[in-house]
Amino acid sequence: MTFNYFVSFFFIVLGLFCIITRHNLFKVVIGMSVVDYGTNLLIVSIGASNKGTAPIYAAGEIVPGTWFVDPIPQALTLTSIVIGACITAMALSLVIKIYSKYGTLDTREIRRLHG
Amino acid sequence: MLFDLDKKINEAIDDAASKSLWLYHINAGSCNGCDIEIVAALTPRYDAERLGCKLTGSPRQADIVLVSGPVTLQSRDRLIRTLAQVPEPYCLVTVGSCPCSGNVFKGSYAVCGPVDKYRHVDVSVAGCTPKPEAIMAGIAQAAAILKEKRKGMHE
Amino acid sequence: MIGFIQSVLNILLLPGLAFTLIASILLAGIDRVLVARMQRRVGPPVLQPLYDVLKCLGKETIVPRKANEKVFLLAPAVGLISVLVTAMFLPIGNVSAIRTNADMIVILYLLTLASVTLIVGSAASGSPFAGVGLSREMVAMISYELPLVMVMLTVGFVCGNGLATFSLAKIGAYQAANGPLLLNPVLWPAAIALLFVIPCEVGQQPFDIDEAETEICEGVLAEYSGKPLAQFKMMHNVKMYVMSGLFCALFLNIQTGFFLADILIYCVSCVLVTFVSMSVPHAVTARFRVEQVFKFYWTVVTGCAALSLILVWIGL
Amino acid sequence: MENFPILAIMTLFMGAFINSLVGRRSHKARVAVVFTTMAISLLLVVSMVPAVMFRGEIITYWMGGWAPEAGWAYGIGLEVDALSLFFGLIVTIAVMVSGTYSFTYMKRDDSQVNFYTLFLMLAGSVLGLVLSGDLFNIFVMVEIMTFTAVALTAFRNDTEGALEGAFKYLVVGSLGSVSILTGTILIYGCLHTLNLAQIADLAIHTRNPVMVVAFGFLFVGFCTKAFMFPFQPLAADAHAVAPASISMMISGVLTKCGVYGMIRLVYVLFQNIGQTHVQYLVTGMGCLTMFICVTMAFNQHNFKRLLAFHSISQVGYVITAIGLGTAVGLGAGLYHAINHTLFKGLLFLVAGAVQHQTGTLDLDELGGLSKKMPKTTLLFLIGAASISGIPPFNGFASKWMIYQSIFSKAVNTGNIFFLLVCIVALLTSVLTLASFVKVAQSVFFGQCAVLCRDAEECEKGMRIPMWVLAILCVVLGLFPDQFGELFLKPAAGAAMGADVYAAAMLSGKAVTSMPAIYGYIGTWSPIVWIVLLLIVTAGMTIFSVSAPIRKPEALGEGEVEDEHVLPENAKYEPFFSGEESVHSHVTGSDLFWGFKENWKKYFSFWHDWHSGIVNDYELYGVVFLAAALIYCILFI
Repeated sequence: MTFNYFVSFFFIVLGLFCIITRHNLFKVVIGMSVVDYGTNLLIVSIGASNKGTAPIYAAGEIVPGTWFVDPIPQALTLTSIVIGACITAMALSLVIKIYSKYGTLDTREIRRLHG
Repeated sequence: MLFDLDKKINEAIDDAASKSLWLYHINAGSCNGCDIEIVAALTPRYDAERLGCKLTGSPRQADIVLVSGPVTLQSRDRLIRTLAQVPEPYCLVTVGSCPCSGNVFKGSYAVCGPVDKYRHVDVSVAGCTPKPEAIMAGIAQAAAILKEKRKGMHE
Repeated sequence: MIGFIQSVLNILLLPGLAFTLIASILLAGIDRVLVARMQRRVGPPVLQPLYDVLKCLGKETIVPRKANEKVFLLAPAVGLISVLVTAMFLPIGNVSAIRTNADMIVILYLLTLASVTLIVGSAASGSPFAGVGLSREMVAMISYELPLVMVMLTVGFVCGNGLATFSLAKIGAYQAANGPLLLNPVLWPAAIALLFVIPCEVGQQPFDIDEAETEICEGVLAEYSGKPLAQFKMMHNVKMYVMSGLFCALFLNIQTGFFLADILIYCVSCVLVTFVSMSVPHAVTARFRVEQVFKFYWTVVTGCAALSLILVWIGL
Repeated sequence: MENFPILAIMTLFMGAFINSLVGRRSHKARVAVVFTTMAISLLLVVSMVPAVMFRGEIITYWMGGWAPEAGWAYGIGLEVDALSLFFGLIVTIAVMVSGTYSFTYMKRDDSQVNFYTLFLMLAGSVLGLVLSGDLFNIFVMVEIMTFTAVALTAFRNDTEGALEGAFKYLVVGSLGSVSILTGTILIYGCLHTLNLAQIADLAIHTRNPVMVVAFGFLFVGFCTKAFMFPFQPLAADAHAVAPASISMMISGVLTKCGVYGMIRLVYVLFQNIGQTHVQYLVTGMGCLTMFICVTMAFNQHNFKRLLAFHSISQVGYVITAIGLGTAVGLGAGLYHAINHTLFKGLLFLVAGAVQHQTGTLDLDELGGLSKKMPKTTLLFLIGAASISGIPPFNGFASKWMIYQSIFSKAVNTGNIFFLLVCIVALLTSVLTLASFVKVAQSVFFGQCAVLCRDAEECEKGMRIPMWVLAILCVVLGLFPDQFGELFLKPAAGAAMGADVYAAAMLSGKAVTSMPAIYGYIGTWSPIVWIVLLLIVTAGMTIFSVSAPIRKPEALGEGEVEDEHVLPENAKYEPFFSGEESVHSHVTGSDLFWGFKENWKKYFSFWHDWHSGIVNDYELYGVVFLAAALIYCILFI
């Protein structure tokens, strides 16, 4: 299970690194979604366990001793994925408008509000 | 008002009008001879503060306006404009003979006449650079005139 | 009922209105005479500030076209009132007109209010000289506010023995118990800092960068004449009395048994403080430039105040 | 009474939905729907006040009826105690006022239906965040709030830099949201519960490093939402370009959600405000923000950007007061929070009115508006006086309580750190006053600028909300004790009593205990003081002496303030040392020369620090995240 944690934190760091260093707006948006994927992986892997099965059973059919995977983080991941998608959609629409207005995608030139 | 308090206050103010004289100096194109003398009158040696005099920077706070210089063409409008901005009651004191008669510059194309043409002059201190004592005497006379003007205002 | 009459009398007469007005005019007159004597000249009569104010009351008031008339006429009145109300908090001996347990913060804010009315009034007068003047007044306020606050915290901490106090009554009681604070060597830097703050707060000669006649034609008061000007001049005098009274309350609060002696000692110490903090710099130094004022206050004066604050904090 | 919280939140979301259906038809229909929605939610929240605030009950509501079994909460719950209701009040009042303001302010804009839909969703999500009792629910509401705030900031996408400001807010705001999510999940990993009350119970016993890292992540997340130190450029950009009613919402309400989250985190969830290191962290952040933002506001040229920096520095005050850990400090912080929403909202609405009438917000081009817009000037003066802490107004009362709490904390603990905080706080209030003098001189007073020649007073529809805020400012300033008794004491008590909070949520009814320790040391009873002022004013005016007041006769119809006045009748022209009075308005940029001269290096450093590049802001955010985590791991 610790391997999942390493991968998820790797993804988060990678995403942040991409946002910080890339000067193209699209790459910044991609970086944001990579950070989101990292967190989603973290959420899922917290609830998971190797021996566990899906927590779906008909009434009265519980065989004692079966391991269930914790369902709540999976529900949280769903919400987080939906939110990640909306944020990416919003960011991309803003990037399109910015391009039409500023004529460039380079973050170093889009700095009218500074100082 | 009750036992004519306002009469007493007005008398006190008329009296104060002659004791606190704030000078404002306008240089209407003078050769700075009179300007140095005016400032000399304010220095510790002649000490115009004895009479309650103080140099102010703005005509809005002037009681006595000292004018020096023969009102050259350039300074004519500025002189009239500044004199218009001084609040009543105030005295106009001309220092030196240039403002009151034009001195050696009389009749020149660039000089437009004595200050008297533009506003009634209350006290004229004669002399080409009058001595500080003469200026002080002029200011003392202006103080008395100020008291009359102030009394005339509220009758 | 007697208590109520006593407090009304306190407010109206003794440490309140009447005493403040008379004391401030006399103090300003004595200050001008002392400066004159130091320059070996005769100097004006002692009642000269009274004549100045009365003369200004007698002149007509011109409201410039570009001025915002209501604020232009209201600002001086509010300024004078806030300074008069500040004077109510100052104790003579242990009697003061208004007594709360956070006097110092209220005094700090009322003095700020007085400067703000000066600034708003000059902003409303719409003249460029006033614009420059008000920015200089604001710079002066920023520069003297820091040391003033530090000195107040130091004195509050010393007299609070454990729980810091902001009330002048407790400070008076502490000084009555173990001698005026001026004798306590740890507080000397704080006293020096406050002495430096007083001329800039009042706007006295070396630090009157906001009313510099020669540079910006009476800066803040460029457009004022007549009654508002009289109120601002009166505010200037009362501020002089208030600041020296504040110094006496903080450092020189000598309380003998009966009230008359207190008043006498209070007046003498006020004149002494005025002489040291306002007359001597006025006669000795020329006017500071704007950034010199700021640098001087934030390095030298704040250093003194911080020194005594730290010494007190260490628990000396 | 049970389901009032969920009703309040749902009316706002339902209003957003109905508005997008009905709103297209006509302006009147839109106004009707939006106004009724806001009014209903305000009424619901206010009707909860007697029960929660005065009687101290805690209202709990479980979504879908999933009440906790055997003390283990697995459903999503809403919990309304005095603290969340206090913030609920702030939110609903601010929403009501900015909603009515935007009816007239946004009249000229197109696609207003979307504006009001987003506006109601923003209001619903903010109210949801404040009333919810579940950590992941808070995260979802934070997301909706950020999402709608970004959309509303970029609403007028033709204004200079609107899209850019919205994009930056979205990118760096999502860093904050990600850290809140990570913190929530790490807590879930340790305690296997998401309910605030349950976490409050279990968090004290479990002291493992994962919880500390979770605390670090949540702290950074809420710092982002409250625009603390490294995130303040976001607020500056977002406010400067958003429409006025939205910048009032962002500065008045969104920052309060960050503050609310901080209080919940430090007082209720982890209850580690007692540790001095946590106090250093929170108060240090507040102090840093306070000072840097005030100095940044000094040389701004845009009116709203200056107000934005001020709003963040006032939030810095609130966070400093909360970080002290004492009941008085928390009470003072809450009091300043509501005051800040009121006077900052008023100032932003005034800025909106100025922009609506003159079309620009540049301090150097405006001037002399007081003659053209006298009522707005009066409103501005009330707002500016309250923010800079002038006595009779509310800013003074709460700032004074903050100084008192900081100073008494410094004295009780004998810790020099809090003494420096007190000095920085007092200094910041003077600098706040300085920059509002600058705004007053360059926008309202001084000579009339060319742009402002034909500006006239804004419509009544905009002025009524402003007057509501101004009256609230004055009322709260005059009665600090009564307000303290009724609202601050229960709210502070609720925050300090985390165990009561937990008991109420899990095992039914419980009453919050009023902390007697909430001592409000002394008062100066402003009423006596005001009466004194009136007496003396009357005295001054009676003393009339026969000296006339000369005023220039008002300009006749069609007469223009011509510049060329003959020398003879120049009596009322400003004194120009004799010259003709040319238009020379001393504007913002050339004020305070002395102060800026000495601190040139400091000002230029911070001017370059706010470079306006998205990557830099993200870098500052990530560096702060790393530093906060390291600090937490080492010290807490």
